[in-house]
Amino acid sequence: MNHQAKKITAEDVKTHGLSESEYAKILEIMGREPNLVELGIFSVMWSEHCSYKSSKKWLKTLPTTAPWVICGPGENAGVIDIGDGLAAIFKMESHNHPSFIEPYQGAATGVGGILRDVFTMGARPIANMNALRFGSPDHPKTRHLVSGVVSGIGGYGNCVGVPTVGGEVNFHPSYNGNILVNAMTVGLADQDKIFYSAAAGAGNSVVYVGSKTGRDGIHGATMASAEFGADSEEKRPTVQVGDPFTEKLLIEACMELMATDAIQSIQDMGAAGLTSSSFEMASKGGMGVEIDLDKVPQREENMTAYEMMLSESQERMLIILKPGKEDLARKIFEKWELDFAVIGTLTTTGRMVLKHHGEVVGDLPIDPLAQASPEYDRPWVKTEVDPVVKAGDVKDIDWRHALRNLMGCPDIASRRWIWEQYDHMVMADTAQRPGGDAAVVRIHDTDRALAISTDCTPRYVKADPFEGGKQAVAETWRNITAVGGRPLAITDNLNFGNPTKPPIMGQIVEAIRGIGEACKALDYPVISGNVSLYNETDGKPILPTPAIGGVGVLDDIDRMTTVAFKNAGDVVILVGQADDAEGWLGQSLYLRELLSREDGAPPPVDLAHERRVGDFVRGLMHMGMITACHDLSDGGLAVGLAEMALAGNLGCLLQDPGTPRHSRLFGEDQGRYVLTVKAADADTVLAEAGTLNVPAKMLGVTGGRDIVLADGTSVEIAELRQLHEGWFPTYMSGKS
Amino acid sequence: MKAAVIVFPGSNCDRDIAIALEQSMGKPPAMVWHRDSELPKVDLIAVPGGFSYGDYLRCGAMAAHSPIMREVKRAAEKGTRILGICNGFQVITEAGLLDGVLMRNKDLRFICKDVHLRVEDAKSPFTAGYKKDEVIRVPIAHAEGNFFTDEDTLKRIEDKGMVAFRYATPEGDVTQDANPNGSLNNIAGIFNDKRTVLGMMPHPERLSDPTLGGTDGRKMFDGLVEALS
Amino acid sequence: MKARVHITLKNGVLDPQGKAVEHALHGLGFGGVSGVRQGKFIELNLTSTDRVAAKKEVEDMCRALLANTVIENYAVEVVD
Amino acid sequence: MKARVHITLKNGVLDPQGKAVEHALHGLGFGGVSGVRQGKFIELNLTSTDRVAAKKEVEDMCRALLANTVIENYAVEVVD
Ligand SMILES: Nc1ncnc2c1ncn2[C@@H]1O[C@H](COP(=O)(O)OP(=O)(O)O)[C@@H](O)[C@H]1O
Ligand SMILES: [Mg+2]
Repeated sequence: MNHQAKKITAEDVKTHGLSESEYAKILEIMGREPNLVELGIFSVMWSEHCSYKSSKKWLKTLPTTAPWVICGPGENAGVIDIGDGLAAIFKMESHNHPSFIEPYQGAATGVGGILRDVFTMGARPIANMNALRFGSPDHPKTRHLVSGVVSGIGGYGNCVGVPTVGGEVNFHPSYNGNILVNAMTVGLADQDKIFYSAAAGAGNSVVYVGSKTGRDGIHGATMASAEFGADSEEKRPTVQVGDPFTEKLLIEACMELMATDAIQSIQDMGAAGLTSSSFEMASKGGMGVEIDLDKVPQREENMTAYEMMLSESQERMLIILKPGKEDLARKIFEKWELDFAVIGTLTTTGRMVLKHHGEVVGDLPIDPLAQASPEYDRPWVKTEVDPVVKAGDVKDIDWRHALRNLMGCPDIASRRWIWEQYDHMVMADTAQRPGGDAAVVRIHDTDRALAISTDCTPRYVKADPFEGGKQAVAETWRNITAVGGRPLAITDNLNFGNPTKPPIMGQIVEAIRGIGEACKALDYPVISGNVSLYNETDGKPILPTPAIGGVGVLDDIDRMTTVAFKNAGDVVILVGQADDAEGWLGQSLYLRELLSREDGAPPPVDLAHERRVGDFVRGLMHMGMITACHDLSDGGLAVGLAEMALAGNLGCLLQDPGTPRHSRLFGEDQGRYVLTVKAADADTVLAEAGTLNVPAKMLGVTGGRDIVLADGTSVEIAELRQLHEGWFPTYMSGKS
Repeated sequence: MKAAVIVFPGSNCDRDIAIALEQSMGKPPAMVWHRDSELPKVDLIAVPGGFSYGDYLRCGAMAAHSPIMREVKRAAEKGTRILGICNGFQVITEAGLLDGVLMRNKDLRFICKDVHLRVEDAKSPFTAGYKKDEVIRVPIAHAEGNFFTDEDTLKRIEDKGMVAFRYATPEGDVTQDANPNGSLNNIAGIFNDKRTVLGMMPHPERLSDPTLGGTDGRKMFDGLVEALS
Repeated sequence: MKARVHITLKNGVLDPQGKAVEHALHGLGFGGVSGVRQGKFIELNLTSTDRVAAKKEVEDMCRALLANTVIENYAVEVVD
Repeated sequence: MKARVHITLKNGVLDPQGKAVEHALHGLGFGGVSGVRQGKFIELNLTSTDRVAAKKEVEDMCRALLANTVIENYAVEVVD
């Protein structure tokens, strides 16, 4: 088809996901009718995925600075100073729709994409994380999706040789038709070797490296911005296949080139491939660009300009070289057996000019297109929060029964079945493997380390988006603290339904407000992120899921703490719980798993308290006072203690938890940790807490093979282990 | 001792093994790029883990046919010690330096976890740092480590004492439950008949540092250095 | 009754394995090779004695499990 | 000239993938299936124009790389 000659119809505009008013704006900017290539470019640049048109207004309110932030949102990934001249570079990104359509390749290419976002900035990727949400375990598709997604993440990450060190998994029927696959990469770079994407230098070569371009994933970016419906089958050809081997070569080749002085700027080709990468580079640098599409390495014959500009073939990068560096760069990419082609030059025209077969097939103004990219202030309504659930109104079930039940429930059961499929040790720096509160990865060649955690409790966000947003941030902060880390910054991945519906838009607005509030209070800014909207199937939205990925630093890896009970006779201390708190059961797993209730206001997060308690705990660790530490989240105190006992294969003897017993044991109050300390240190720790106004209370002592309460009732660790470890393998074997 | 590490496109444990070797040797090994046709004169050649050529087709197959492997085979003939770990084991097996093949794990999944190994033979330089029947803890990380061969070859391997390590319980019992991948006779690592070549699926280089949770792997490198210096 | 199933990647779908094999073949001196594509070949036995029913059954298996129809095609032959 | 190569496991060689597929098929209700064996199917183009020479060349490729003759058989067909 001759794309230039074709006249644009209303139908074309619609299939490109553009509204009438957006098309009117296009006509105004172009001063004429666009051709199909140009329309395609507008459509991807103005898609929700690339333009953030529904969320931009609210994202701007997030705190993004701190003395240690080197680069906040806006680049391929965020950058923080972690001391010693080093920087941590990280980001999280979703691959939800592709993973639902083809779980293995969808998840795999999600990992590939986030890796490129990070190494394009000069960082060697050192850790991957994955935050996953699946439908109900009973849904006929769930098992297949879990299996495909997990093997896809492993298949890609294991092959490129970056350890996948942690993540999170939830199951809920709201994800039955729309799973969430959020992948995060953390990289390490020298602060003086960070690469950005703004193009500069008229006449500089625009270079294409990596794999050849095929017809993969055309319209992927617009698909990521569209709701699923009955016709989603038709969108299938947009699935891309990942090639982790080529990615590994691309990482090595880019690292080698980055060590020279050849690169002016660099950017990966992510969603909307060549279009968004070239456009963004030129736009950021205030440059023009001229591309000769005949030079683009092509995998298939007779590719059109439209296809080349919109292809989402994987494992490709765009580089602006400094003058005269072409030969040096070419040699490196040839050594790594990758494609290398000079496909264009930078100009001063401020326009993007595309040539194909000697003809101009597209000519667009860059600045006006970028600046006119739509920004909506969509109508929104606040979620009405349920009344607080009183413990007295909730049935008190025998704690032993409740604990057994919770330890083996899908949201708490051990994720070992997953993480054993991920190489979490390659690169020989994984100091804390999956299974603890945060992953800890040593900073190579030093005694320092990064602590990384991803968290979100979607049921809280649904019940109260503001508190839920706060909670997601606070939980990562707490998890990093629990291993001894100083939390520094976060990346977020905001997964929501259709923003044109006011209640959904309300969730977005309020969750962002909550996230922002928590970031401010905890000095824990947002440095990168991603928004994924329209996560709905046939009009039914997912639980609002703003996944947060937090990164912190441990200045001395020898002070790292783990959840495992260590020695019999250690004293168990609960910190952060006020004595008069009866325990928060609203939105708890106790309520949901044992009483099938998903109601009530979620536990509120007192950020000043959060910070005071966390700083106290971290301080104790620096003093070498703590033998084990675990923050309390899903399932509350009883589940937290059971997890510590399982990890250490050591029981504990507990004092009377007080009444009401069920809410004290299973309430999900925030800002709490369980610690163990040597018996001789217990008084010092309690006194120190008193001085700092941190509630702290002795719970009991470690020892034995059971968890025993003062009244003599007990549960065997061995039994809990079977339930906790058993659920996933049994479920996945299809026998449950 | 002098050592070299072969680097293929897709190798990803090359740095890890180099660090472990350096820790024991006191100096770094030579890193040899797969397209080099010359090997430095060394006492030990390590073929590292990873996904050489993506492990497409069959694990290790394409690397086994690369030019550098001709040199490695020549060195092996002259008695240079060769250590293949994980993908390296697959590569040297495909190259014909060891018997058998490494097939898909019995439950088809990639497995990354610590396993226990019983040291079956401590007389080689590779195992000189261990005692016979000692149980060590070392991680595995592979999807294709299921050792297989025909009955006659298996008999020969066993009769000649060519098994270096077997998957075992922490107490040292060789049981089906302790076998993570379906390998025949729980074989985790084997020698050639002269004990100059060792291939093993587990990664000793990953537990050679207390910060990473164990040091049982380090004894292999210390033992090599002592035996080959 | 026996069946043979060929599972191949759809046209236009990237085949990283085929690409790497082709590259390796060139390295080994087989310069005249191009367009290498790698697929799967599955053989199986069936209790069914009806050719037509057998073929249909295997095609059902392909859709349910053997092939990933998002990116793969399948072809079934019943032999006996 | 085009060639098609079938690579199959030798008799007696354990086939974990085939076994797993068979198991999964039973789980899906395809009870009458047995003896599932999974192999590879490789298609490639050749510049050679001589059928006999082409076949020999591909057989050389099989021995050199495509098959592991310790456990696998190969069969080459030249089509055009
Ligand atoms: N998808 C996953 N991949 C790898 N590790 C995971 C995954 N999901 C959970 N984990 C690990 O399991 C452990 C428990 O997870 P989670 O219950 O979410 O922890 P927490 O409540 O402390 O945030 C953590 O160490 C986490 O990293
Ligand atoms: Mg935690």
